[in-house]
Amino acid sequence: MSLECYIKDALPFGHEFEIINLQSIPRETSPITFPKREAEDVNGKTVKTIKTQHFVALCFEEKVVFALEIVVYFSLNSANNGPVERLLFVSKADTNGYCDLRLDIGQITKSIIAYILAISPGHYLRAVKPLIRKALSGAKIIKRSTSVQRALEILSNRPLDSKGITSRVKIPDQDLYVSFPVPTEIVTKVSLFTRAEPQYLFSNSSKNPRKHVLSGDKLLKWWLKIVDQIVVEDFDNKTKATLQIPGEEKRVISNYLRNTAYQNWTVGDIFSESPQDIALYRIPLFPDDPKGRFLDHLISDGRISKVNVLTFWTELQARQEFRLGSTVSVIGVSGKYIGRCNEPERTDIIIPTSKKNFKNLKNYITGEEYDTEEGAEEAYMNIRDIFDMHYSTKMIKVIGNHHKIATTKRPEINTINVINTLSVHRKPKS
Amino acid sequence: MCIANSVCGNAFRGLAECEDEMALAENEAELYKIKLMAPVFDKRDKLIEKIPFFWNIALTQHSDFSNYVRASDFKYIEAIKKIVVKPLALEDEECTARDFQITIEFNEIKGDLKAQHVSKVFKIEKDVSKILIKKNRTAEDDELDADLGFLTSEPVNIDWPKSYDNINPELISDKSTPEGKKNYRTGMKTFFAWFKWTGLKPGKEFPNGDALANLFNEELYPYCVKYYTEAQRDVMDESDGDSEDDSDAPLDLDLEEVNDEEGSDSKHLNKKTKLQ
Amino acid sequence: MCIANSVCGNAFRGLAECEDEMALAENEAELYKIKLMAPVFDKRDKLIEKIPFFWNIALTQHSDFSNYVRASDFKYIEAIKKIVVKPLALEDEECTARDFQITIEFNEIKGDLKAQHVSKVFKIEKDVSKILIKKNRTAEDDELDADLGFLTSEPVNIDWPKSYDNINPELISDKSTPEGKKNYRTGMKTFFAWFKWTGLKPGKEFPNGDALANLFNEELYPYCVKYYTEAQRDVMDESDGDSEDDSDAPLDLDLEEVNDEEGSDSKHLNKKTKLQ
Repeated sequence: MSLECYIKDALPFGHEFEIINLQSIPRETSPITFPKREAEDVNGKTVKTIKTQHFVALCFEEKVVFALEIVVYFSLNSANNGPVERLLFVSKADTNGYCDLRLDIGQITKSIIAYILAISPGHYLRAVKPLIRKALSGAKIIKRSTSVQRALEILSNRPLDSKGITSRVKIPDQDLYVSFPVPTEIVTKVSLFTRAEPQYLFSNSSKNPRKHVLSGDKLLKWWLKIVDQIVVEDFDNKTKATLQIPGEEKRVISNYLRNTAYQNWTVGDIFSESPQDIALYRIPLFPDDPKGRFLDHLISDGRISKVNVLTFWTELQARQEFRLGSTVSVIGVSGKYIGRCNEPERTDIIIPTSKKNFKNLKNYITGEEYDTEEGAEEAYMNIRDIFDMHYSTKMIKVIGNHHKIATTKRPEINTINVINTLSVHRKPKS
Repeated sequence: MCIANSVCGNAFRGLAECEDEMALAENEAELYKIKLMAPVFDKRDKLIEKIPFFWNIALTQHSDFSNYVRASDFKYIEAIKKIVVKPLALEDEECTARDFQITIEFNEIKGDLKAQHVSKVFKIEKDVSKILIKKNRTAEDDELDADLGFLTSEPVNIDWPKSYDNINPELISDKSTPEGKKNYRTGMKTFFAWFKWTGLKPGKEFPNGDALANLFNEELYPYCVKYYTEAQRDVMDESDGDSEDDSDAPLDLDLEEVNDEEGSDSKHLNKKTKLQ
Repeated sequence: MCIANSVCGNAFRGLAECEDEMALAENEAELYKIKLMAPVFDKRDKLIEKIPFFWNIALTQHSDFSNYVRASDFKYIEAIKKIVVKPLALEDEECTARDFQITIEFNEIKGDLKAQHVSKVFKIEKDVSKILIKKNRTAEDDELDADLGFLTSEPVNIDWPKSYDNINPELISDKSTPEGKKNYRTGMKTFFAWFKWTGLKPGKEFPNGDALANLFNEELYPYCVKYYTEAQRDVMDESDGDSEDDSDAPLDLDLEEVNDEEGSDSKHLNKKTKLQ
């Protein structure tokens, strides 16, 4: 089932949307939790971690209006045929307020998470870029370590095509990628952090008066509802679902869980079995994760190998970045996924040929400035043109099928875009 | 070692002199390098002309270039036949090592773009009173620009492609309607609008025109062959060391250290990066 | 424009020649600059000696320096009286512009550190067979190092401070006990261990010794006066654009773009690699 099928039931009936569905090449990366020494073999490489980034953006009336970023990790333990874990880390989700139609962002978000949960593990494990690629044989191959002079020498013996590209050497996939057998038993985890922020993905979009920024408390409840639905729909009833609010009393946290549809919500996290576990070996670290700075601090304190999970959350809360904001929470799901399983069509997801290209494409959206509508329009036009020119493809069109949302246009808000300065154009931040 | 204050005072004054002398020496060394490189660049320019789509391939490969222009511009980037960056100091002794001229030659695209070549001169200016739009500028911006200098340029004419007629700022007559405004602003962000950039009207002209000019001068032109060969690699998904982001860096802890060391003040963790 | 392959082939071969010529020209320009700067640096060295705690203040100010040494080393950084970096090419025509010597002079700390001055030579090597410990190195590392060269150095003697007796690698006799191992490893990470760094035993000597040497050569020595004055600013909380550390950026839970997206042109070098 394509993303279109998942998302259309979350979009207002009869309206046309376009979606941008990007994925990075799955690649082996370092473990997200610090490997415990005993659990290691001599090389310390027992656990294989495979990381894949997803980036989905929704466009309406030639504007980018919503985007969601999810990172999928597979942790394969080759030592003792140990457990295989699949972790969906929902890293960023954001709107910019430039959609003239009322959207049910919660349902849209849920449908995208459900779509990614349904992608078959084989899709991620079939061709993985290894951490260290074995040396490629053949002196005539141009690769990163080939000097410019040598590359030119090799190029001088190759024909060029009509766009000036030389005929590349065909390197068999098995020389570039490794594949892992699709495991039969998988523990599926979903993890996300909630904290109210003026903007996550659309820089300066908080300056748009029509953007609705939730308080920390409301944001937590909003996410909790989404995750609650996902657990009910796609996980078996022995699944662990947890909520942690660093530094908050258990009683207060429990209050948030009173109205959930799923019965087994508990206060805590999905990473540790006991609050006495050493945090270092349990709590994963994600891209741009401020917990890294906290671990840094524990290292210079010389306490890194002693701090347990309970102390970790308590002290983390005391850190400035957690204290200043409103409610910050950690939501987790861990259990057996029983939902649908799909092999995505090649036309459904765009997988750029390198991590760099993935980032460049994404940057057309996240690198824009969204203080005015222009940013949302520019992002749309640029992606449309790049898709056309460099990927020979188009965004996927979706017609909404959700009847419940009122589809009335929002009242016009009196002239919001009278600013006549040109916004900074995707200038890379230095 | 100075104990009396006056001794130190003299030392500081001496250091200020040294800084000036170093700046002069740097400029002289730059000029020397410019002269040394010039014949090699000339030779290279001629060879590059023989390689089809060289500039399109090199510019597309650079990870930053696309941040400065619109995606639709790549159609016209493809038509670029030649790019030459020349330091002005090569012909004019009065110029500093930081002034330069960029010449870009376009092939014809039938029915859309005229064959043309356009030269644009960029010079360092220190007189901040020349900046016409002061909005959004702080006194500190002025101080820094007056001290370090800022890039400026004369506007030059370029024939826009036909397909851009609706966003070509010179053809838009209704700059007051929302549609007209929007088109005007879109046009101002294309590569073609850059040729009119002056550096004196921040917010009212092509955005970050100085950074794009510097990109040509410091990276795209000198290292174009490197970018070109990178784009022709057989292995497409290799990361490029430095240009890689840190998010895949290993948890940079010394295993043994973590396990062995008790309460030390060891700081051997990669500080730059967060762990993973 | 070449259509027949042979025309292009010749153009590519010509470009390879240009790359070689550019490398030679760059080296020559570097040598010229080195000679031009030498008298200014000599003059500056003499002035700096007159300013008390100059090096302690400058080194402490640099945002990266402290990542390379242990916090306890700063007691001895304070005792540094003089630092001089000299390009070897000034005295030896055979050397490239990339080879240099660092001389550090320490004041005495009564009962702890001897007054001494130590010189350490750093040279670019391209023969990867000299690297004695190949563990954790890939064939690609070898190819890149053989092409671009890597920094090496002869070990030199330095008298360690008395307070470091328990971690001084040369005084530790029981390298097999956990306690002994730990002390040994701690000692290997102090600034004093850097003087024995060779670049040929990765994982078995002072970590990132090359990066620290380059830091002295490319930043700490040439721009020391800048760091010194920065440290003396009256307004203490101003940020420094580039040199700003990411960790001072607003902190979010994964919310902000931090630098994930624009790693490409970031000048932040990921200095520390894996410690072993």
